[in-house]
Amino acid sequence: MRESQAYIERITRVNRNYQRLDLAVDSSLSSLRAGQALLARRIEKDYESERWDPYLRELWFPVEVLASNIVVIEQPARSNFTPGQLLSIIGPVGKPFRFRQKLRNILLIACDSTPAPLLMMLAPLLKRQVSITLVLMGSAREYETSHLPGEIEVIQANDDLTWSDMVMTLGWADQVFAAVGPGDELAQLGDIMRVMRERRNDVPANYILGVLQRQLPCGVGACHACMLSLRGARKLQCVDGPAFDLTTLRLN
Amino acid sequence: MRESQAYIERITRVNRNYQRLDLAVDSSLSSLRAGQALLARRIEKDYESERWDPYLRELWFPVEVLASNIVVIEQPARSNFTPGQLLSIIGPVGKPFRFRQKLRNILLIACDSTPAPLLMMLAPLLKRQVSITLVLMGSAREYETSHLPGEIEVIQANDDLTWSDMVMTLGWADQVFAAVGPGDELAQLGDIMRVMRERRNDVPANYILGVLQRQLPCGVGACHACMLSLRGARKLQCVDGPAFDLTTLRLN
Amino acid sequence: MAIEITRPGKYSLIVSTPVMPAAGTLGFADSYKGLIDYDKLGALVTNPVTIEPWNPASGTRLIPLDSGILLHTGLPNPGLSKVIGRNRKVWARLPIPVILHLVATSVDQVAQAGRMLDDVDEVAAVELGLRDDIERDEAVALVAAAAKMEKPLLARLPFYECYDLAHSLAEAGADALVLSAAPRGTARDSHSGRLVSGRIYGPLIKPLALRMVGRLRREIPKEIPIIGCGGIHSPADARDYIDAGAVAVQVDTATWAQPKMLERIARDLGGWIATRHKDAFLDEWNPDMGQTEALERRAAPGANRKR
Amino acid sequence: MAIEITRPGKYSLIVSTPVMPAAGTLGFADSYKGLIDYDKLGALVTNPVTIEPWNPASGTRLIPLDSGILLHTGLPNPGLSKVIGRNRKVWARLPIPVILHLVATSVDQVAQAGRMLDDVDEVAAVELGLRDDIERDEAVALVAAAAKMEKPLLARLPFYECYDLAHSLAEAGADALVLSAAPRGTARDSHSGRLVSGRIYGPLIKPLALRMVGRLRREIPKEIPIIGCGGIHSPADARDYIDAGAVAVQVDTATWAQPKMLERIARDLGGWIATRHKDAFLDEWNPDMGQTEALERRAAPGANRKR
Ligand SMILES: Cc1cc2nc3c(=O)[nH]c(=O)nc-3n(C[C@H](O)[C@H](O)[C@H](O)COP(=O)(O)OP(=O)(O)OC[C@H]3O[C@@H](n4cnc5c(N)ncnc54)[C@H](O)[C@@H]3O)c2cc1C
Ligand SMILES: Cc1cc2nc3c(=O)[nH]c(=O)nc-3n(C[C@H](O)[C@H](O)[C@H](O)COP(=O)(O)OP(=O)(O)OC[C@H]3O[C@@H](n4cnc5c(N)ncnc54)[C@H](O)[C@@H]3O)c2cc1C
Ligand SMILES: Cc1cc2nc3c(=O)[nH]c(=O)nc-3n(C[C@H](O)[C@H](O)[C@H](O)COP(=O)(O)O)c2cc1C
Ligand SMILES: Cc1cc2nc3c(=O)[nH]c(=O)nc-3n(C[C@H](O)[C@H](O)[C@H](O)COP(=O)(O)O)c2cc1C
Ligand code: FES
Ligand code: FES
Repeated sequence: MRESQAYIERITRVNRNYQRLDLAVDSSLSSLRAGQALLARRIEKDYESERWDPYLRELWFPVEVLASNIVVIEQPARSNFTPGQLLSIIGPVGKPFRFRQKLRNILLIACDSTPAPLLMMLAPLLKRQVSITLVLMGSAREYETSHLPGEIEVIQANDDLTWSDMVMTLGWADQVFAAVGPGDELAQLGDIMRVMRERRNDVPANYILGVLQRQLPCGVGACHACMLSLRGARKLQCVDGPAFDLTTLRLN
Repeated sequence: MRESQAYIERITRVNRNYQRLDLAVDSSLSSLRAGQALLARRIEKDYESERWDPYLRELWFPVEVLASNIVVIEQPARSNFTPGQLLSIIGPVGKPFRFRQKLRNILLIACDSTPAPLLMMLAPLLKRQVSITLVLMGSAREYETSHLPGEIEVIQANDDLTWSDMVMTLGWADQVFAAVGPGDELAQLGDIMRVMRERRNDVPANYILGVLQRQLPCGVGACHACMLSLRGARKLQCVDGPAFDLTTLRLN
Repeated sequence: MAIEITRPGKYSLIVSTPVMPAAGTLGFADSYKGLIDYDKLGALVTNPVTIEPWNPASGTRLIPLDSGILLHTGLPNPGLSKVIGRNRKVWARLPIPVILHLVATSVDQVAQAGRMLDDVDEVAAVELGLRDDIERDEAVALVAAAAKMEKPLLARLPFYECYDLAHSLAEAGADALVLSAAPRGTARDSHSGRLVSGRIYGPLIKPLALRMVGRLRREIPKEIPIIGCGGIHSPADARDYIDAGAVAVQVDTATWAQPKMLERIARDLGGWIATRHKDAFLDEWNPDMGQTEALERRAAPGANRKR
Repeated sequence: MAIEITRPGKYSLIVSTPVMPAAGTLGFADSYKGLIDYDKLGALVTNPVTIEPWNPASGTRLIPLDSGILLHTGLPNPGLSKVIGRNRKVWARLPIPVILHLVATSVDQVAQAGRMLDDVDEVAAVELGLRDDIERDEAVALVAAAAKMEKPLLARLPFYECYDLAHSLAEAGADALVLSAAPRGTARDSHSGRLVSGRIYGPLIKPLALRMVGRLRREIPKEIPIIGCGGIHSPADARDYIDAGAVAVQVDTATWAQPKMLERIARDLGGWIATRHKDAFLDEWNPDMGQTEALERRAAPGANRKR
């Protein structure tokens, strides 16, 4: 974990609602892996005009790492960024996702959340010939996917978080990652888990992973504001997350 | 006095340290005259993302009013503006400068201040064939004047606020406007007044006017934070200013 | 709407909107004419007034802070009789009740002011301002002296003394409690280099004062209304105070930064919910809209919907 | 530098830089390794510790505010003996003294904790945290119990109780007063729609706490050092506390937003004044400088001067 500077090198609109920022980052961040995030804060060149609004850093999950120290971030198009903007970055935050060894089929869920935390795995998994299904639930259904690789199957869930062929999709998937938030993420994950269990009564350990995106005050394990209760243990979202096994996480 | 919206239509760099903003303003502001100012605040289009840092409005003295509702503002080049930025404007703030009827020669002084409050009078006075001398004192000496009309004589004062030919300049001038601030403006005006009196022992009423630019909390005469003590009266910078006769203003 | 913001009784103050300016922000009468639609407000609270004239503070009066300011004006005013003489005609014309903010100086002066004000029909109620660090006995005596008036009496409590004083001042005769005056603080004036003390304003004051209102609402007898004040910068902020138990709110320095915000809050809490961009009438969707944008929208009537 | 930040005597705490983190911001030991140069700090103040384990708060823990946050963590910790067991090796390796923040629960528990801590050489001093709204008698009893320890005792006062408690706690045996803990407030959680209470942090707290430090410094006996805490976000903020009479300062949530700010403040007050852009050595002109900019500057060495 270290702090470094980055700057916005390029901004590209990818669809009606989203834009992508190419960040030129410190070389220490080029080994970033899917699941790891950055804590970003806009700064001025001279460091003399510190602004404290917004106060905390934003949690950014890169969607791609390009060659030559470029990390790509996806942001709502309405966010106001300018090329050349300087950033202070703390990272990498969190642990890389751990995939099953013999992963063939993966199910990704975005529920009332941008799928951003799930996008960085797409390219490497496709390269490994893994089949990917992305289910959009709740407000995530408004997310346009035309800029994502064509090989990905995209499903719009119903209002009750189900979709047709759900039993089949679940049977077929070797592993599930569900990104939720902001809001009461644990309740959202509880809902997803309930719907899953109704369709598949054996949910093995590390089969469904919840991906949390709550705002992190410190991001380094100091403040303990992000503490979670797991079966028999306490974990920190910032240090041990963002993915937690839903069979052990204590959901509200 | 009213509130209206404006937007930044164009930004032009006028010299190494300054830029000019062309503001498209409400038609109620096109009759603005030299001495009057605007209280400006950046706003968002949707009004939903009110930011409170910076908290108070900025006091902007236009340097020119162009045809078709365009008001020109001069700002340090390091200030970060974008064309299209929406502004909320309260104005006009204050009373227009009152010039002597038979004005032939005018002396303008900027002391530790940008001369911005004095620039809007330049074009109309030149048109009336008035000769203009601009004296830059203190940190105002760093102000580059190459973009100002060539007819204006520019003088760099010495560290003690004097300049060569000062007695002559003062004898020749029919009226003096001295812009000061930020900082302890009344003390600065006191220093200027002292130097003047040493050179010219009769200082008639309304001969030397101090131009104040202190930040105004309300700008409409409500908060009384800008109250000044004059001989026998209290005045408000926002309502009665920005120019005050230095023979009546109580200086510290 | 008709909201009783002081203790029920023979003399009580009823407003049609539970939103008003805090003392010191809107001047003595109609300084904000043309900028704020007064008849949308519940009442006008005047700048602080003393019996004798007070001079403005010398030295630094304003220090900008991160999302806030330090202010120390010295409460300049020409004295009670001049304030009445110069403003009563405008007060009479205002479409809303006037609450005169009286600075509590001494028991004698407060009593004298009360007698004067009972004869001023243009003043509907009096708000008594108590100094910071005041002792409870003195505060009680001042409120009791003011409560001899026929007009309803609001007591505005110093920030740090709220818990200590609230009960006693309600018992001493205050018909409503205003919680609270802005807290005092110290900041450095970058020009003079000196530490300066004054009142602190800004949105971060809101959570502090809101907690006081919530707690004291549970502790103070129900018949004493509480008026919430401190750091209100949006309709949502104001509604939070109402939810925490305040009967009405006072908006302070937000008005200086964005005058229409006071009106927008009043419209919102008064039931004229500000409608949104889409499909709203030109004159109501956003009270801040200036002619520039109005013309723009008229020129391209479809543009609005696309946003 | 050698600055005595507790009352002079047999056991007193000397630091080399008058800057440290506030309890709860830097974790129990070295969470900020790699981000902050610990040997530039005066001391480490740990997260709050209780004798028994405490669970994290349920419900909303964080609400973003304008230039600030509301936070309610519940002070989770695994209990004193586990905290000591898990961290003492790291504490021993740290180049600075460790101040353990002990939550004052009951007189018995505080006394028990004191006995345990006297045997822990890795802990240089104890800071006692008192709950909000505490009665003076109880606070005095808690401080007196903690003062039986051999180690120096700092008492951290609740924001609203500072004036009420300061004298008594100094008399009861506190070797230094930390002014103050963050004030409690209430804000609405936009997700759940509920009003939530917690501590308020942000730059606007600074003028409020700074005034307390200035006033109490004039009232409290000179031999009791005051450590200033509240809303420090820059070296200038920290210097204001020192000017107002504090012997040292604690930086709170600014560290989370900008970790190097804590180090920058410590360098500044410690005499390693952060040099400016021009003509500075690469490794010192700005501690936040990342490799990106370093490389850029090396590639174009003249570019720096032109800015
Ligand atoms: C409506 C109203 C009426 C009032 N009426 C009265 C009244 O009748 N009588 C009365 O006594 N008060 C009255 N007051 C209170 C008075 O205005 C102040 O509260 C009182 O003067 C205390 O000063 P302070 O709050 O500025 O305290 P402080 O901030 O503690 O200032 C006290 C002094 O110390 C200096 N100082 C402050 N901070 C520092 C620092 N960090 N380092 C060094 N020096 C510092 C200040 O410059 C000041 O001189 C009234 C207040 C109000 C609102
Ligand atoms: C180190 C430390 C140790 C402590 N130890 C103890 C201890 O041993 N014993 C102890 O009693 N306390 C202790 N406390 C204090 C305790 O954490 C709280 O101060 C206490 O519970 C009071 O709650 P509050 O401050 O949240 O008050 P409030 O904000 O007034 O909240 C009280 C209740 O009202 C609700 N509420 C708040 N605002 C509103 C509103 N506007 N409208 C409606 N409802 C509202 C809240 O949800 C809450 O349930 C300790 C504190 C610290 C820092
Ligand atoms: C005894 C006393 C006399 C005061 N006299 C004056 C005065 O003559 N003029 C004045 O403007 N303020 C006077 N004040 C007000 C205070 O100086 C202070 O300005 C006031 O409490 C408001 O604080 P603020 O300006 O920081 O908001 C007086 C206060 C006290 C206690
Ligand atoms: C009697 C008592 C018991 C408490 N027990 C716990 C606890 O078990 N777990 C915990 O996290 N906090 C506990 N607290 C702490 C408070 O809930 C509160 O979180 C603490 O005062 C810090 O406030 P903050 O989280 O808003 O900063 C307790 C407080 C009291 C008064
Ligand atoms: S965000 Fe602070 S411990 Fe996780
Ligand atoms: S700025 Fe408020 S009265 Fe002049």
